[in-house]
Amino acid sequence: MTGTVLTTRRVDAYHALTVVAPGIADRFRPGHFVTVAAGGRDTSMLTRRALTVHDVKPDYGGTVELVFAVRGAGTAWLAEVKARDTLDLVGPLGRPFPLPRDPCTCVLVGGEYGSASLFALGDALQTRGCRVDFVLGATTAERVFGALRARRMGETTTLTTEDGSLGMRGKVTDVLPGVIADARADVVYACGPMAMLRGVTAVAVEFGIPAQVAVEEHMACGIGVCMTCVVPVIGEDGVTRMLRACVEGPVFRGERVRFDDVGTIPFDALGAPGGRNV
Amino acid sequence: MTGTVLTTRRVDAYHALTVVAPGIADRFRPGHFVTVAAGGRDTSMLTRRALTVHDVKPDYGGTVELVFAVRGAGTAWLAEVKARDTLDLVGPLGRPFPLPRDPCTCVLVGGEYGSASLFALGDALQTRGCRVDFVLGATTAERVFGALRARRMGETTTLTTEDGSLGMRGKVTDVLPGVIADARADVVYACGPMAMLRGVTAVAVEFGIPAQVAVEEHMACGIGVCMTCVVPVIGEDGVTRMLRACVEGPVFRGERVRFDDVGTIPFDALGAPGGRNV
Amino acid sequence: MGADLRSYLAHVELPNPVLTAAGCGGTGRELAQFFDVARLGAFVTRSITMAPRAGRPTPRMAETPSGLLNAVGLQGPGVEAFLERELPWLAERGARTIVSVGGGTVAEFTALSRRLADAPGITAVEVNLSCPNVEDRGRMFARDGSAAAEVVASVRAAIRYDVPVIAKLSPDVADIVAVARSCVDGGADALAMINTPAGMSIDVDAMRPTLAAGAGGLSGPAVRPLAVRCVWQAHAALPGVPIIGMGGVTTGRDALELILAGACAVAVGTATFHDPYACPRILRELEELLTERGFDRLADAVGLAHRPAGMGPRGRTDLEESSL
Amino acid sequence: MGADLRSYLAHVELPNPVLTAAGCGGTGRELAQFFDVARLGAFVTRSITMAPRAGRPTPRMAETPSGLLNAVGLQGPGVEAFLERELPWLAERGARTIVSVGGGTVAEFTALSRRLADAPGITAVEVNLSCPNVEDRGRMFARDGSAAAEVVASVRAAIRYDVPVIAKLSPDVADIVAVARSCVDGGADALAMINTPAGMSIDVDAMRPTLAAGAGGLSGPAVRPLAVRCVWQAHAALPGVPIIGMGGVTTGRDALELILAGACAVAVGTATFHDPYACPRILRELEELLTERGFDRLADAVGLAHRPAGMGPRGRTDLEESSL
Ligand SMILES: Cc1cc2nc3c(=O)[nH]c(=O)nc-3n(C[C@H](O)[C@H](O)[C@H](O)COP(=O)(O)OP(=O)(O)OC[C@H]3O[C@@H](n4cnc5c(N)ncnc54)[C@H](O)[C@@H]3O)c2cc1C
Ligand SMILES: Cc1cc2nc3c(=O)[nH]c(=O)nc-3n(C[C@H](O)[C@H](O)[C@H](O)COP(=O)(O)OP(=O)(O)OC[C@H]3O[C@@H](n4cnc5c(N)ncnc54)[C@H](O)[C@@H]3O)c2cc1C
Ligand SMILES: Cc1cc2nc3c(=O)[nH]c(=O)nc-3n(C[C@H](O)[C@H](O)[C@H](O)COP(=O)(O)O)c2cc1C
Ligand SMILES: Cc1cc2nc3c(=O)[nH]c(=O)nc-3n(C[C@H](O)[C@H](O)[C@H](O)COP(=O)(O)O)c2cc1C
Ligand code: FES
Ligand code: FES
Repeated sequence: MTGTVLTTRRVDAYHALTVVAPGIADRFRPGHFVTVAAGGRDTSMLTRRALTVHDVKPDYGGTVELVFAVRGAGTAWLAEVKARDTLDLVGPLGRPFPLPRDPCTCVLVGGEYGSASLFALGDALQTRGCRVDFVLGATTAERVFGALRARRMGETTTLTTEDGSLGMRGKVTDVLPGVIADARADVVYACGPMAMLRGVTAVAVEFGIPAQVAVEEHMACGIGVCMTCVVPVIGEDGVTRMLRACVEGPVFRGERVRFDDVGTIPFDALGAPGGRNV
Repeated sequence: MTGTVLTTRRVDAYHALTVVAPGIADRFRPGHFVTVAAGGRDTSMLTRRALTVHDVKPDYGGTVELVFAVRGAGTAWLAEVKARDTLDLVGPLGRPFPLPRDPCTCVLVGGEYGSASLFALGDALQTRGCRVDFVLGATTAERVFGALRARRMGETTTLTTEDGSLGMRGKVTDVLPGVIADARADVVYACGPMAMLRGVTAVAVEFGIPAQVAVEEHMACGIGVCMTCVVPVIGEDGVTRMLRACVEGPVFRGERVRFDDVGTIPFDALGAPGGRNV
Repeated sequence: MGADLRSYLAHVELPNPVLTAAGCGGTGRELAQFFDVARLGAFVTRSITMAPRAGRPTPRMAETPSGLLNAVGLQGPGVEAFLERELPWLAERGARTIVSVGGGTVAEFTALSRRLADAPGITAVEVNLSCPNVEDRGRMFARDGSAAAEVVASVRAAIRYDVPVIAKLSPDVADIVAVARSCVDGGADALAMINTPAGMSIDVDAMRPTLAAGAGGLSGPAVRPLAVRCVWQAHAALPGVPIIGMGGVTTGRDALELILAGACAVAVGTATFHDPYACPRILRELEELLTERGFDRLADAVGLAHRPAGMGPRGRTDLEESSL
Repeated sequence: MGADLRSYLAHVELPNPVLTAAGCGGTGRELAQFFDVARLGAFVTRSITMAPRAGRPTPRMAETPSGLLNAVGLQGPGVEAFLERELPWLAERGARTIVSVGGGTVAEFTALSRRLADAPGITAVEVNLSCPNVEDRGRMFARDGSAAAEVVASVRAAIRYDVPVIAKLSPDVADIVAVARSCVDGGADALAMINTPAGMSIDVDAMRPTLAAGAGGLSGPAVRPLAVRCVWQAHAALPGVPIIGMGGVTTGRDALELILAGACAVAVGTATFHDPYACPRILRELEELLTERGFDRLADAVGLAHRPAGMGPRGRTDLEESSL
């Protein structure tokens, strides 16, 4: 699963890599992610880095584009990758965004690099005849990803930045109710930081419409075997379980994710300590 | 102590790197070595690799040339270094070859990449009016390093390979007595595998002339602080001590090195177990 | 013709020596997308507990130099769900299954073992002794030879005689051989080592432990030297006891290192997180290395590095190391 | 204005918290070519023994993933030569010297300490408890709390009351806190941790152990999670006892990690092999990190990661952690 890097570029605060990976491009659906090996041979970094697939193109049998911010050593290494280098990828991984059966109106909300996963989704929705409206936000202008593309693609596009350097000053959740109301939206899709997903879900619940959110938790494997990426999610049966974001997510129904309890084991979760367990 | 790589090339079985390192080139004397950090940032390889300085040139303020064979992960990494990359070097290290005060006749013996350290030495000796003869050997032709240069520089040059693919079939020690006798040599200088150094020393002892040998032991620091690179050496006082090849060597008087006991603690060494020690 | 790769855990024959490490192969289904789990020497389950367990809060992982810290806390659905949904699937797929068991008291281990006793399709039971003993202020069983032996004996008593019981040990004890010996005396048919030593990482920006649980278990190549040492010591002291070696195996060379130290089988954990195909790849690499070195049988390589200095590379073969 | 970097080992003040680790700074002369050893918080010697020692045969080192195995075997010239040639040189250079001592019996530690008792220029004595106890089948003192305490008490009794005695511990025990507590009860004024856990590497081509000695001690970033955990546990249990943290420190961030876990000083070993300037570089990096985080005093950062969840980043400062 090694692919050759075709192009690298900077997009504001982000780095973008296009990699030839037909096996991944073929099976891609919006919301999928891949994991990338960082550091090369003899590296001291053992775990792969999860990155959402931003785009796939048919060139060279199939390419995937990844967009990322430098955070620690792994993404710093990735930022130095050059065209013609090879990259070791595993994917596509995760459960993609579910698409509505019938045409409807969808608001797509992205925070920071989270917007990256929304354009392929927007395409797929529009192909099915859906109306798509975008709300993209970040702390500051150069961290808002994909504003231009959103403007071309969306019925409306609303931008927010916390410092007011682009669009409205504030958070996506400040403008979301207005957008939902104006568009008479049927569903919200969101990808971004946990705090944003919680806020978006709260708004959707208020409007009584479903939210499909793609969560982010620390992942060691990305393929469902290590159990490190769990999130408390309420099942159909009303029971909270610690579900793996990598295989049971990253996309969950927002109302089912217990955002307030992320980073804890809710006392009423299946198998929570204090029950009749070990 | 980072230097920019100027050129990389293959020389038969070896790789050669020229690195801009004025601070090292300035202080270089024949027999010095440097240590190189392998693997780059975030590498899992903690220890530097010791490499003899083959040559220094005044270009760009001072360059050093290193010649090496790929052995394990570190040298494999070094073999992939490209021009304009930076390399992290420490040096010059070790005690260089002592030069005779008065002009005399010197036989320079090199095994495998060990020859690399002999040409700068030959230059220095010739500058002092010494006669220089070379004996270079290896297992096979492409592992004999520097035959051409030896031929240009040496009064005579004798080559040996174990498979007979270049020069005489056999080992350097097979031809050395003849070369010493013909040249009426006053001193032998040698660099190469331990077994060769032992043989060369035995020949020199037979002729009653001194041998200056540069030994190789596993090194973790190269600067004298870790005590991993020790060799049993007999002191002026007749007492055997475990001396550090990196700072007390790598050049020792051959007769003083207890080659048969390398890889052991001779029972009569200072502080050997079984004495009155801990 | 490749070497004969069969490996024996007591009298149980495995077709090859490469296993998943407990807790690192999910339920088996996840890996089956990448390779056929029946190609493993055996599939080792995560540690199964009596009741469902939600595990520890997140973050549960932290990367360290050549290592991984984890604090998953044995999340799992409990033994009933395991027997209903996981074990049958593994059996169907033709995988040999080694069931890892975890508990907080001897009584719990006993109950769990009884529940497993009649289940079909169990190749061996591995006892995860790195569980906190709730009756001894949370001290791990593996840290105390007699507590470990008691657990092993209770499992051994409950499990059918022809199903080997494997004691899985931690390296962070003063004397691994003493603990290993206690476990064998307690009835262990084989040993598995090493489980993860306790480690910790602190986020210097947040100025707090990186893991929600504070401490975690360290795995990956960083701990391989500890694993090799433990396997070596246990094999030297107890040459007749089969050892499953693990800790930082990422290549066939790493697997061979543990085998030469005395392991007759090798488990792969953290490496699978990086390379889902790690197990079959390592098996292939190991086979090549054995063939290159002229081994006809894996068994001839087991513990070979113990041969006295001066003996040739194959000096050990006539010692019947293979009779494990 | 940078932070106040002074560090205290009991009542002894060090100008900064960065030390060399025992056995990793030679005699001091070797490092002096690269930087002024008086700039160190203190120079820690290799472990000095009564008689000269030739150490172990070569190879003495093996590289492992993010780690280094060594089996040097305390090579050194013995205490007489040390007092004659090494200590005076360090004193002349203005270095504060912590003398590490090693021995095989309590009597030997006693004799060695007596010999050191009158020597001028000793800032503290560090007791290397990872020495094999020849009277207990070579078991390391550090593996047994009471043996460790006995050694510490014997050294404490011989050394002048105003020279702190530091007990240096190994991580490969079941309960580091128990050993630490024994040492403190035995009279240790401070703790140093961690010494190298026992590890091993096998050359899969030669099919023999890579080190001539077979096993060796594992150091470097690979062991840092063990070091952080040990420091954390010891600081939690014995908050008043100064701890010198070490194990895989290669950057200021690594040093800060140990400090946040509870170390009031940090020693640098293996990193110096890679970067001869490691100690002064790490000190500089640490100072920057402290300043960035708004610390006025190093002491305020010591053990800060222990503050209860929910407290702000500086929640610990009023606990007088600095009174160490
Ligand atoms: C499903 C998913 C999709 C993602 N998509 C993107 C994307 O498109 N663009 C982007 O910039 N980032 C994305 N992230 C976050 C990205 O994975 C982390 O920023 C990255 O792993 C950090 O690695 P590092 O080496 O820079 O940091 P380090 O702190 O050095 O990472 C150390 C370890 O922690 C893990 N880790 C640290 N932070 C995170 C995190 N937030 N999520 C998961 N693992 C983490 C790393 O994988 C690594 O194993 C995604 C995360 C997930 C889970
Ligand atoms: C003074 C001196 C000068 C040298 N000059 C040259 C030279 O000019 N050209 C050349 O090709 N080689 C030279 N060597 C040998 C060279 O250092 C080793 O080949 C190299 O370190 C192997 O590194 P590796 O990563 O390829 O092997 P690995 O086996 O991965 O190395 C593992 C560790 O062992 C050490 N090590 C392994 N073999 C040796 C060895 N023979 N000597 C010292 N350390 C070793 C490495 O430094 C590293 O720390 C010299 C050695 C010494 C001591
Ligand atoms: C995420 C994770 C979960 C683990 N879960 C278990 C477990 O449930 N039971 C157990 O005995 N060991 C468990 N282990 C330990 C491994 O089985 C193995 O002993 C250890 O990780 C060393 O091997 P490695 O370096 O190949 O990962 C776990 C390890 C990891 C990394
Ligand atoms: C080559 C070498 C020699 C050592 N010698 C000693 C010693 O003489 N006495 C001692 O107490 N510790 C000794 N140590 C252990 C170190 O002082 C330190 O505890 C350990 O290496 C962990 O720190 P590090 O990872 O920074 O190297 C030695 C370590 C190495 C690598
Ligand atoms: S990342 Fe391993 S289970 Fe999700
Ligand atoms: S290599 Fe460290 S002392 Fe010689």
